[in-house]
Amino acid sequence: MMWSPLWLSLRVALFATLLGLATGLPIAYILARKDSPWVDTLGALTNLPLVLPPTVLGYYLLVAFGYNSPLGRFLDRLGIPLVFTWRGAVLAAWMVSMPLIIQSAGAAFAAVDRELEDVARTLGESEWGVFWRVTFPLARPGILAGTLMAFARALGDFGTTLMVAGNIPGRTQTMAIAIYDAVQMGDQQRANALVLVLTLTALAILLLLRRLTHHLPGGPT
Amino acid sequence: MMWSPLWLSLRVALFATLLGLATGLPIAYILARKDSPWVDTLGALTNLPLVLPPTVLGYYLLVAFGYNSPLGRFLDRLGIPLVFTWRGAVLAAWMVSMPLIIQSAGAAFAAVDRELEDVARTLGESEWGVFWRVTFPLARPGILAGTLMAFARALGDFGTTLMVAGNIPGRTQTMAIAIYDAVQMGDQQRANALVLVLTLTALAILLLLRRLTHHLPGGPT
Amino acid sequence: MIRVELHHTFPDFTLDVRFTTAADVTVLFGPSGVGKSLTVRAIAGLFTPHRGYIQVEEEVWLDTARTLHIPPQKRRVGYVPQHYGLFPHLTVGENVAFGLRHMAPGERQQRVQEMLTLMRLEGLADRRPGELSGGQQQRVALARALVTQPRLLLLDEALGALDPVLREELRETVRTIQHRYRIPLFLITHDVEEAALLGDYWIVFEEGRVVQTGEPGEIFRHPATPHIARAVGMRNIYTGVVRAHPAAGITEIQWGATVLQVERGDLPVGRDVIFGFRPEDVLFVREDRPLAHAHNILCVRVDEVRLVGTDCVILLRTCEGGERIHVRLFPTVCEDLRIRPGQRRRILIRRRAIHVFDTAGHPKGMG
Amino acid sequence: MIRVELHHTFPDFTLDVRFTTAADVTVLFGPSGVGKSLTVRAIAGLFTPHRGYIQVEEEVWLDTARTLHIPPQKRRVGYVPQHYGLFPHLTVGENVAFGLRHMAPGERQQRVQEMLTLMRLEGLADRRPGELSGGQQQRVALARALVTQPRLLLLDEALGALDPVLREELRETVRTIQHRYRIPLFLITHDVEEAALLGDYWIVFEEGRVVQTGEPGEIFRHPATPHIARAVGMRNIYTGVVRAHPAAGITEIQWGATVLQVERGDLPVGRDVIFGFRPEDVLFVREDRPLAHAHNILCVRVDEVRLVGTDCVILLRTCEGGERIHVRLFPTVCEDLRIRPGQRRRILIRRRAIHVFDTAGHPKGMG
Amino acid sequence: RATSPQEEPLHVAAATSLAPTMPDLLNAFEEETGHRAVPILSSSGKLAQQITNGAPYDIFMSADTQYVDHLIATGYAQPNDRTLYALGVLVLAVHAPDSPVRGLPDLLQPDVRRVAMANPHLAPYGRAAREALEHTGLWEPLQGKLVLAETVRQATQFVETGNADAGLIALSTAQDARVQVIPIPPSLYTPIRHEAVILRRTPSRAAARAFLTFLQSPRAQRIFQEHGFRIPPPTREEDGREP
Ligand SMILES: Nc1ncnc2c1ncn2[C@@H]1O[C@H](COP(=O)(O)OP(=O)(O)OP(=O)(O)O)[C@@H](O)[C@H]1O
Ligand SMILES: Nc1ncnc2c1ncn2[C@@H]1O[C@H](COP(=O)(O)OP(=O)(O)OP(=O)(O)O)[C@@H](O)[C@H]1O
Ligand SMILES: [Mg+2]
Ligand SMILES: [Mg+2]
Repeated sequence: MMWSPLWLSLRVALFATLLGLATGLPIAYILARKDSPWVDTLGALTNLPLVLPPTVLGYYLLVAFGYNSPLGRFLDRLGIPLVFTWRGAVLAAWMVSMPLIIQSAGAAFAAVDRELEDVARTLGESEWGVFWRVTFPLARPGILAGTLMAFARALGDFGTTLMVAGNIPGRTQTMAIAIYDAVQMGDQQRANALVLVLTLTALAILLLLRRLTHHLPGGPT
Repeated sequence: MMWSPLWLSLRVALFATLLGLATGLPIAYILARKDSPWVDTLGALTNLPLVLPPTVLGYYLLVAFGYNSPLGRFLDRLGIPLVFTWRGAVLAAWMVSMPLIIQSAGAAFAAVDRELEDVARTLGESEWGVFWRVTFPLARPGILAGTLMAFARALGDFGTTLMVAGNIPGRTQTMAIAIYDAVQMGDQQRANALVLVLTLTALAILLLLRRLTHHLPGGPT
Repeated sequence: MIRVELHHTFPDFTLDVRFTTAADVTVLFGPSGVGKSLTVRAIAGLFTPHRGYIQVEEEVWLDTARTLHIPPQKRRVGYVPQHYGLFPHLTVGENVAFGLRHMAPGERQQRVQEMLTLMRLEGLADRRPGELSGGQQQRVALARALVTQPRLLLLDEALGALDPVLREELRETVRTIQHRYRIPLFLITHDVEEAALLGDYWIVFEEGRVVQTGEPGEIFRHPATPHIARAVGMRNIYTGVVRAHPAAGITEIQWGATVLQVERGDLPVGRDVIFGFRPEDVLFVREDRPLAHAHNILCVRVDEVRLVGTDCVILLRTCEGGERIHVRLFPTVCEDLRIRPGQRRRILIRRRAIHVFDTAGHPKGMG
Repeated sequence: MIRVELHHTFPDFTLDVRFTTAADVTVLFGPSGVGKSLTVRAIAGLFTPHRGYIQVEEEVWLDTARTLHIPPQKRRVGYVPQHYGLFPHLTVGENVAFGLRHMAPGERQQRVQEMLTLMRLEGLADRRPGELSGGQQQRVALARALVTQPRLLLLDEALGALDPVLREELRETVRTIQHRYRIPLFLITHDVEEAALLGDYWIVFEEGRVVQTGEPGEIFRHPATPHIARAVGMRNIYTGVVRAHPAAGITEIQWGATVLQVERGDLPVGRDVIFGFRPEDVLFVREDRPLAHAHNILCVRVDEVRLVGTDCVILLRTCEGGERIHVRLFPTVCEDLRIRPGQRRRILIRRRAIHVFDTAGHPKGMG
Repeated sequence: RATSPQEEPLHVAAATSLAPTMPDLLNAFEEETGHRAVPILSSSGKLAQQITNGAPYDIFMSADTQYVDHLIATGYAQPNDRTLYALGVLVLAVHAPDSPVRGLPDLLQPDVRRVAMANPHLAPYGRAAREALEHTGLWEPLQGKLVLAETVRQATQFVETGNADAGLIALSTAQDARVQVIPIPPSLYTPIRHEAVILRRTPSRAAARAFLTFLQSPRAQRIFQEHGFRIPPPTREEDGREP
């Protein structure tokens, strides 16, 4: 009753963070490198999921990806419905955490010395390779900070997830929802126990991630 | 009925962000500069407000600062009760948004060239001055990204605020809560209007902030 | 054969450069902020001018008229920027191996090792650039550029921060590699000696334009402007007026109270001229020997005798007019001649040692 | 009077430095990675060694024995690091004004303006460092350090990236300011000429230690090690064996098939010695004149004659043994002597021009 | 009976299931008594937690009796200050007009993939829905289809947006949603007793009393009925007071 939500939470947060990186890094890169009013507006827009109350964001997602929407029906026909599944929880967590990756990574990309990228180009490295072998590792501290925040936020999301994924014990009940339940039921002991498990797990993972990347090439030495 | 929550939201978000900067920047600086397991743990701990579901965080804040706690009673006697006042909303928004400042600013501080700080020292600048005249402006893009995220998050916070400050129209009803209310009442039109106002305001402010700091010394040129 | 034409306008700087070189080592020479680095970056493909044309052997790398722009990746140039541009997140070994990723690991390892040895960087392969001294950093940057066997090597002040012994060795190394693989080399340097030693062909910049090109010996002998003259060590530069033509191909210049003969026949009488001679082209006339001829002998007073490194530098003033003249001798010669401050001596400046500038007007930065 | 004692161990480098200087301009000289920058940073208070003592005039700035450490803010040194350390977020004017914040705005403005003019940076006050050329950046860094009228000026290769004319002017400027305000100056440079021209006192580093101190002339004449010798241009360095003492204060050294006399009296017969002489101390003997004496005359073959900038460099080999000898002459002398590759000539190396090193063992980096 | 306009309005903490009802109710209250009142909407559980931590509310309109019991037991309210004002009505709601669902047993049809209801641990309507399903023997078979929402309002949104094919929700929330309503016999679940209570800390006891009285007035009862509640018969109310 305690471990199933924990595993689900970790899985959801992991997928959401990976998805956030996959989508957020390209956006962050564009934000950092292109200087135009349009790009600035895009940058501000990416903050919007932070501004909307999670339940409201969840409601919009529900409408957009639900069974009444063409998109939702299409996904359903593909056999990967989103709402009321753990994938829905990933969608929700992804939406609320991606802005954190975009902003952090964007600032980090902007700070990378362009001359180093130039040198890599003269060494024959493709633009793709320049990104992965120079820009990315140099921006790593900022990206890491963003990733840690996104992971934490994804772990902790509750309002959006509940709206999109519902609360199906064993299927979509994440740790955050379980804690909420316990608190609302007045089961303070259980709530405290769950909070303890969640925070300790989160702490351990955050510390581990930080340690790991510290000792990678490119980490602070 | 629409403007009062908006102003309240802006005021709360502004105070929360300022408070977040005041408390988050020193922590970020320490995180970036001291290398020890303790500091690393502190760094991971600062992410915790992100991990906890907002309502649960709000519940803990309510218990800690409520009238049943010594702290709450003390604040009440001083004439500055927190819970169920707009100050409580600030407290809530501050808690959920500060981690974003800490992480972003921390990564930015870590990336500042120490040699420049050294040069400033030889030019007679005190440690305080070195921070404000060199470290801070050089870390500004990262700090700005964190501040924008924090402001957006503070604007959008709902779960924590609702718990700590209640939903008292004209007193603690922020925009996020008003939107939630409208959705609860099934008044979708009003909800959409409120969302539009909130997002447009947020967009305008985020863009303005970005533009302003762009043209400050130290901004990207 | 490399042909470069660049035109670009910044708000307060205009680059307008045009040159062709077929030399093994081409030196870009000139004051600070005149566009040398920009030119090199354009050749590397890292800076695209508003208008321009770059051709290397048969290949056209840039032709803005045809909107042709070969990306830097395809140009295969070795580029060492002014601050070396080492990757701070990679070790020395990884930095050097950066451009060899398509090579088999074993071969790559071997090539890197060879290059590290050649550059005297053995034992530093696992350090990060931040843990190296300035000179070590510079050698890593050189190694990284050379190891890929580029078609063209562009060094932006890449030999500056080295101690003389190492620099000399590295010069030899660069020359050797350059000869072995026949890689044309572009070198930006402020060190005249280095430019003279390494450069086969000089391109001299001033304020965004090329003001002189040629072999270094030619530029040393016939600098196009007083500024170039001073840069290549022609310290004695003055203004005078053409006085007469005592013989064919000989011109007399009135210089204050003195008259000097120069080997020129094309200067109209009355024309203001700027002329100069090198400090080592001044000869002291022995008082005990008869004079072979009477012209270009000047009476001077010795102001100061300084031992500057491997040279003896003597500051003189002409007896009439008090014009200052710099003389450079070997320390041993200096001692032999027993030159002491306060003495009155006679000097000879040979006719063919005096260079008359074709530029008119006031000599810039005149000594 | 400045006294410096530093001891610090890194995993693979040990700094162990001890010197005293009272000179106006002290030059730190030596190969790459030997601790020059570290020493300067320690003087600035930016690097605290494990053990150390630093005293400037009456003030003690560092005494690890008494855990005394005056912070850099209180030391009032002007520091220009190797890559200039300009504040990228400030304009040139703001960079220069950085250390003057406690001054009235009007006065500050004036001081900054004066300094910008002095450094030939007029018109650049509103640019950002990123928009400057390398040499312009360097002058801004110098201006920023000088404008605060520091007690001590520390320049870590601060005159490197300048063109010769500007560098010479800046040297003069530095010297002027240094004289006017009597600011002692520490200078790291790899340029021997610059070190000789500006430095009153040299501190020569090797591998983290001080291996020689003294006036530059002394170091040029009597370098302590073959490495220093090469750095100061003594290109001809060889090994030999002490053979005999033909007279008091004269020693004969067997050098391959040749015998050379040197002015030393303290070398035991049979001892292996390293000796050297400068390329400009080799004299060509005119075949048409009688010899004044018979010793130290060598038969040589001319290998190569090169015009290198302001010098004529001649490479010779001894007729017996084939040892390589570098000779440096002024181009005019070179022409007068009509030296051509392939000739067989005779040279004279004067006794007192030959320096015998006191170090034993194999000469490092021998030519 | 009129009070000065600058008097603090009554703060009425109300369960979210009352959200659509509150504007009408409070307007009527003001018309009748001259007292102004503002609603504070949240789930009953959250409101109770806030009250025990000092929330400055005057009245608590719960969707349940349990939280009221708790507040009285812990001294935040007095037993005489409570009143039963309405009974909640549980209905079956479907999204599509052409839905084959006519009653609870139809939920087992394979076309019905998801059934929304409020979390029985948190919401009174959730508890009622569970009881109704248990009584009809559908609780176990429906397990794989049930989606639990935080509040009954959210469950309604699930149906309204078509993400759930059917839902067991409150009539009060179903009324102004675009759903088809199918009644559920009230005998299938324990009555959902909406109780209100005056909070002891209130500085406006008189107005609060007036509000409680107003809740029993015909006009108030009409408003509740209009919004999908049932009016408790007076006798049943007495029964309910003594468990
Ligand atoms: N992005 C830019 N915006 C404006 N001006 C620029 C920019 N980049 C370069 N410049 C100007 O172009 C001129 C040439 O710069 P460049 O770096 O090529 O000089 P340089 O000849 O290499 O000088 P140095 O020897 O000092 O390195 C300088 O005056 C510089 O101020
Ligand atoms: N943080 C560090 N960790 C390890 N080794 C270091 C560190 N800092 C400096 N060193 C080592 O100390 C030595 C001296 O460095 P320093 O920068 O003083 O050299 P330098 O004499 O200034 O050389 P250069 O002329 O090339 O600038 C170098 O070998 C360098 O590798
Ligand atoms: Mg340059
Ligand atoms: Mg150094």
